[in-house]
Formats: sequence, C-alpha cells, structure tokens
Amino acid sequence: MKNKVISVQEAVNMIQDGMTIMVGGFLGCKNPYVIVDALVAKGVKDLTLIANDTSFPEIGIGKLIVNKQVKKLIASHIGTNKETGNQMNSGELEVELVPQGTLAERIRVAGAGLGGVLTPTGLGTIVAKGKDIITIDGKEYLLEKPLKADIALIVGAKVDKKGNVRYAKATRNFNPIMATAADIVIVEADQVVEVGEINPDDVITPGIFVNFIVDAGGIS
Amino acid sequence: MKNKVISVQEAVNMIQDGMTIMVGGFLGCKNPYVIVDALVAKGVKDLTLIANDTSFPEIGIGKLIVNKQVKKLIASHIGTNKETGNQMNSGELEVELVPQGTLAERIRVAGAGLGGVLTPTGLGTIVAKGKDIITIDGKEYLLEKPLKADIALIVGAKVDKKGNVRYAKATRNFNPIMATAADIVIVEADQVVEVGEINPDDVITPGIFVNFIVDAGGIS
Amino acid sequence: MDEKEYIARRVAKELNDGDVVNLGIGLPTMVANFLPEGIEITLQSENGFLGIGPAPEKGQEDPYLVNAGGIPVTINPGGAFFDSAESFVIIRGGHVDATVLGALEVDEKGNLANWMVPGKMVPGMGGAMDLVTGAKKVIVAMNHTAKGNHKILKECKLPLTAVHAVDLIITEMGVMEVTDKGLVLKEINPAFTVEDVQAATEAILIIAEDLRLIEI
Amino acid sequence: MDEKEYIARRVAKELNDGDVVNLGIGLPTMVANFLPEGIEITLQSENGFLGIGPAPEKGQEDPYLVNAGGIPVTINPGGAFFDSAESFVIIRGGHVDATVLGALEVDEKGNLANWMVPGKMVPGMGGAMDLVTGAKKVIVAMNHTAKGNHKILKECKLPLTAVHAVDLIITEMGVMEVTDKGLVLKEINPAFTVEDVQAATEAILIIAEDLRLIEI
Repeated sequence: MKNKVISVQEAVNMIQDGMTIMVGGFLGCKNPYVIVDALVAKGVKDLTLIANDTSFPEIGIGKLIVNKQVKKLIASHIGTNKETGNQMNSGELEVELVPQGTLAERIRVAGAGLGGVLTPTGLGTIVAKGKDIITIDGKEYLLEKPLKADIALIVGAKVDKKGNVRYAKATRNFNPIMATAADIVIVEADQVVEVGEINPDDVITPGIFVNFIVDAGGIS
Repeated sequence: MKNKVISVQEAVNMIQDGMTIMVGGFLGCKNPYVIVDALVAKGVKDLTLIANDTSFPEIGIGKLIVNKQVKKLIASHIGTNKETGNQMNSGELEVELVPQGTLAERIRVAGAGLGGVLTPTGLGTIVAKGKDIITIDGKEYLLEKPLKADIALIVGAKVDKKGNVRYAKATRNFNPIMATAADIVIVEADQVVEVGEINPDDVITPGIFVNFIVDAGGIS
Repeated sequence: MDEKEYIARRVAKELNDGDVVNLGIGLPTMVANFLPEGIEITLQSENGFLGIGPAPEKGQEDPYLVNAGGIPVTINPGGAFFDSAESFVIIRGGHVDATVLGALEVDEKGNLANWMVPGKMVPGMGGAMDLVTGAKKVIVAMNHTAKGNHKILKECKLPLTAVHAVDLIITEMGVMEVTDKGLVLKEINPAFTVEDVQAATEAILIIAEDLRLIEI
Repeated sequence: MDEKEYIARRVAKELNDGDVVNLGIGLPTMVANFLPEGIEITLQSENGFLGIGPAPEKGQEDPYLVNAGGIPVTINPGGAFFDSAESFVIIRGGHVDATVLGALEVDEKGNLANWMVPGKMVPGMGGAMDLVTGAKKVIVAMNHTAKGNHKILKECKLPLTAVHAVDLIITEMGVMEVTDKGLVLKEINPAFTVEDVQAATEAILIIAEDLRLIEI
C-alpha cells in the first residue's frame, strides 16, 4: 500500500498558479489551517477558490483573499471578510455567489457523475439569470451545473493511513462532498491513526477518495 | 417530547390498501422483518412497493409478493424471487425496473426537494424510453423523476427515543435515503436506547426524519 | 421590554411542540429564549447540525461547535451532525417546519429581499434562499420600518431572495399574513392604531375582521 | 485449470496496485483470488461497502454482512460502510477504476447486453447499468460462446445494458480490446488459432500486429 502521509510542503507543491481549489470549512470552522497558511507563504496566484465563504480576514482562507491570491471565487457568503467585498467592487476579484444548498449540491453532482442539479432555489431571482429553467410535472426548476476542482483541501478529525476520515462536530460541513469532486484530495488531519482503528460503520469519507494526508497533529 | 415508540400493530394499522410504501433492505439484508411479517398477516392489498429488490420468496418483503399484496413494484432487481417474475409475466404485477443508482438518486431528490436526476445511466437502453434527454455542455443525460412514498419502513441497529438511527454494516443500504422521502417513516430497531446514548457525530439518520419506532429487540 | 424582545416573544408563539426550526442571525436567534411552557423545538443549523443548545459558558466555547453565524454554541443530547449536502436536504426538502429571518424588504406578494444592496452591501445569500424556498412556514421578524423608511412594500425594489415565499411578517407594530388578496393585519400592538400601522406600511393592509391585540 | 479460472487469472493481470474494483457475481468474483504478488486492490460492493475480504469460515457468517449477490462475506481492516446513494456516487462518479462483469452479448462497438432476455429471463439490471457507465475501465469476462452460439457480435440483439461501454473482453480464447476501428484481438490462448477465435466470433476481429500469447 502506498504511503499517503506527506509533508505540508509536499502538499503545497502540488498547488500551482491558476488552479481551481475547493477548501472545506464554514466561517473558518475549520479550514485546513496548516496547508492554507503554507499556501499563503508560498504565494500561489490566480487561484479559483470554491468554498462556502471567505472566512474572516485573519483566519484560514480569509488570508488567501487578503493576500490577493484568488482570481475567482465561488461561494455562498462573503459578508465576514470585508476584503472580499472590496476586491469584488474594485474588479480585482470575480465573485460568483451561489445559494448554499445549491453550492453543496453542485459539488455533490460533480462527484456523483450526474449532469446537474434541478433546484427550486433561486427561481425569480438574479441567481437564475442566464440559466435554463426545466419544467417537471408543472413545476419549474433551475438547472445548475456541476462544480469540480483540481485539488480539494479538506479537514479531518481522525484519519487512518488509508485515508478513511472521521469529522468532529460542526467541522464536517462541505468536506465530505468536496472529497468526491476533485482530481486530488488532500486531508489535513488532527490525528492520524493506524488502519483498523476506525470502525467501518463510523467512516464518513472512505479512504478511496483521499489521495494524501497531512498530519497537522504531528506538526503542532 | 412525544413518545415515538409504538407496537408492531400500531405500525401496521397505518398501512392501508393502495398505499405506496418504501422498504429498506438489499436481498433481504435486512428488511424490517417484524413489521413486514405483520403486514403479511394483515393482508393489506394493492400496495405500490418501492425497494431495491423483492428479496427471496420466503424472506421479508419477498413474502408480500408471494402473498400477492403488491400491485406495482419499483425495483432494480427481481432475479432472486421467481414469484415476482411469474406475476410480472402473467400481468398480475406491474414492474418498473430502475437502475440501482438511479433508484437511490430518485429517492434522494424526492427527499431533498429537487426536481429530478440527470444521469448518464440508461442512455441508449430501454430505460430511456419515453423519458426526456437533457443536453448539458454537449453531454446527454436522462431526466429521471423523484420517488416519494406514503410510508417508509426502515431498519436501524441502534435507535434512540428521538429516532436518531445508527445502522450496522451492510444493512444501511437504502434506509437513510428512504427516511427522507416518505410522509411517515417507521424504523424497526434492533435496539432502542435512551436519548444521549448516541454521539451526535455518529448519528446517520437524524431523529427529525423518524416518526415512529418499533422495538424489534423488545419483541424478540 | 425592547422592540426586539417584543418581536421575538411574539414569534415564539408561532412555534409548535416538536417543530424543526431554523433561526436566522440576530433577532431571530432570540426567539429560542421565549418558547412557551411545554413547547420543545429542535433547532437546525445550516452548517450541519440539529439540536442547538444554550450558549456555552464563558471559557467553555468549543471552536469546533459554532452556529451558521460563526458564534460558539452547544448541542443538546439527541442532536446530530451531518454534512452541508444533508443539511440542505433537510432545508430544501421540506423537513424544516419554520424558518425565522430578517428582511430588508418584503412585499404584499410575499416576495422577500434580504441578501444584498447593489453597490453597497453584498454579503451573499448564504443559506437564506434555500431556507425560504424549502421551509414549510417562512416568518419574517423585523422592525416595521428602517430609519422611517418603509420595508413592507407593494413591490420589493432590492434584488429578491425568493418570490412568493413569506407566510407571516411579525414586527413591533403587528402580525401580518401574506394571502392571495394581499397582506392581512391579524394582530396589532396595543400601543399603535391601525392608522399608525398603515402609515408605516407602503402596501395596503387588509384589516382582519377579527383583528386582535398582540399578547406576549 | 478450468476455463473460468483461466479467464479469472487473465483478468486479474489487468488490475493495478491501489485500484478500486467492483466484481460481478460468478466468474468475476473469482478474480480476487488470483491477484499478482504485490497488487493490493479495494473491492467495492454495490450494497454499500468498500473492502470486501475473504469469505467467512463456515459457521462464522454474519447475516448483516453480505455482498451484492446476497452471499456472506467479510470486510477488511480499513473498509467502510455507506448507504446506496453514496455507493453509486462512487460507481457512477468515476471512482471505481475497473468493473468486471459477465455478458449475454457484447458487440464491436462496445455495446453490452447482460440484464434481460425478453419473455424468458428478466432479473433486472441491479447496479450493472451504473457500473458500466461510471467505471473507468469495463472488462467483460465470459466464455467466448454460449452452447456454440456467438456472444461477441457485430451488433447486440438483446436489450442493451449500455452503449459504447466495454473496454476489454476476456474469454478462454483471447483478449479483445474495443477500439474505434472495431475489436482488436491482442492476446490469444495458445490452445487456439486465430481462425478458431474468429470462427467463434460474429464480429470481424482485427488482429493486433503484436498479437501475443496469453500468459497467466
């Protein structure tokens, strides 16, 4: 079996200028802080970032915005990071705002091999602009397209060496779906354990989705 | 808090002739045996049954077929119960065969408030007959519609009195999605435990989806 | 009692025992403090759990346990965590009985605007569009006017959050139901007259035949 | 060595270390027994788990742990259980590297028929349609003919499981790749001549320039 545990530096080396990355977390609770900080230090540019939000200016992926490393953002909420709004208004940052449930589902269908999402959310609003409307049994739905990434950076509370992931409390959020929708998935783990230490009933993200593990517990 | 624990008889009393029911399980591993046996004893008729398969003639929902209680079946596989094929060929039973992944997704979108599924599965086959094909970014997808039921009968290994469900091993299968897609959800539990005995991280089906609990462990 | 508490107390009376409820940030969050005796509800949080409990004691905050506004919370026994896709299965799928949220504007057709002011403030819609689309009952809880300007309009001017989505509007002045015929004033704060409420409302109010005083 | 084992042994050589593989019922299931040294794969089961292990010892069967054919199995350390929706996220989403399954008919365009014979046998497609649509590599493993009748055709006659889905056909006679130009015979069982294989095949075979003998 291939060893999936790598260093932060090895993780960051995979992320190149211009790539599309997905990052788990919800208002910074919690982003893969260690990898993101290294990404800020490396100064990778022109990223397309897919995330629920841009956290706070000084926390997690909020720093990627402040550091102007993001060219395009796809998110549901940017209100907690004023720098995001500023760069959007100045035209430096392209922002696509997506309803949170639609964002989750667009990521999920990308990972699931489906063609799109048919949702009532956003009908009659500017979210529907330029999008197809499909009528099914007399009800209208917006056709929303899949969202994929080159690399997904997710967080795990307990991760075994095969990459099976357990999440803790409210940190689960977008991580399990992002793990299905990227070419390369890197999990930042609070704790790395031996194979067999997680009961198969308790695995949330199966290890087949995870390419690499950064042991944040081993670092801190 | 309302007491969700009811008797098998109370559960079966809710199921009337002509209703649409979803039943969890995969080749009988495992159906809610206690409730289904009571349903067989009651002799409810003209059911529409949504399930992965019709089990074996003498196990679980296989008996509902043998006992001719089902008018229409929506399933992915009927090869393990010859009586299903016989009744289909004689015209007694209407059978809609659905690819397993499409069946799962049709149930999921019904529970998720989405309008349908856009899947590549079944294109160019008789499964596509009479269905809309939607082209997205040059690729074709079949539009498959949501599947809802009046009542879902599911199984749980460990269920707390609020209805939070843990599944055991391969018995999880269709149960979690069926729990989202019916007006009334009844879980047959191997074991009923007090509220608080299941860690919130370990809940698979949240109790808000479960209306009633039959304590099969308490019965056997 | 300040206006916010007055509104929150009245909203609390709309909730039924066993309801699954999503409360927006700010005033709506206060509703949980004023539930009538014997009414137990389950609070849903968009970021992925059910069973929000009381605020943690100072120093007991868990950084892994925050609500959809990023505020530390607790989880009650019998709660459950899940991912964002599942969270919106619950929300969009009609499994939330009531959602309570604020508004910038709401109109007589039940249209709602609460997520952006073009060129000024664009926080994003977060989960609001899904919530008002999927919840069985949508309650707008807000001050009746903003710095003297109407918020309850004939037709929303700001970009919409959703069309025909709002069921009930509860303000410090009254309780208004969205009906096919327009906004019906069902209850009024005894501190105001019907004329006061109408003057503070751009939409023409239909006065309920059995108009009652708000009791909280 | 019987034909089935011969086929299973040759299929096993198509699998790479780390592959996620779904094996159909019957002959395909045997493939797991013949993996080359140093090749570790993860077996996926449609009914909801990864990491199928060796068959349980007699008397040690767990009724809650069966494969997609209803046969008792075990799960390896590092395995994981999930629900049917997630199982087909894995399958349809391209997260299965290879699927091995039998066929009633397969044709030179890679069309596959393996789920019904109208009026005679209609078991249903189960997970097969999703598997051949979603897996990165689709390997048909079967006897070359059925009671002397062709199974590898110019065009399938039975209702299809999927169009343009098959990548490789492995039989007791040879290994055939589906290409834009048609079926290319890449390897042959030394017990047969090219003429034997063609005679047993309705589709016209393109003989690979570097045609090799099957080694198992």
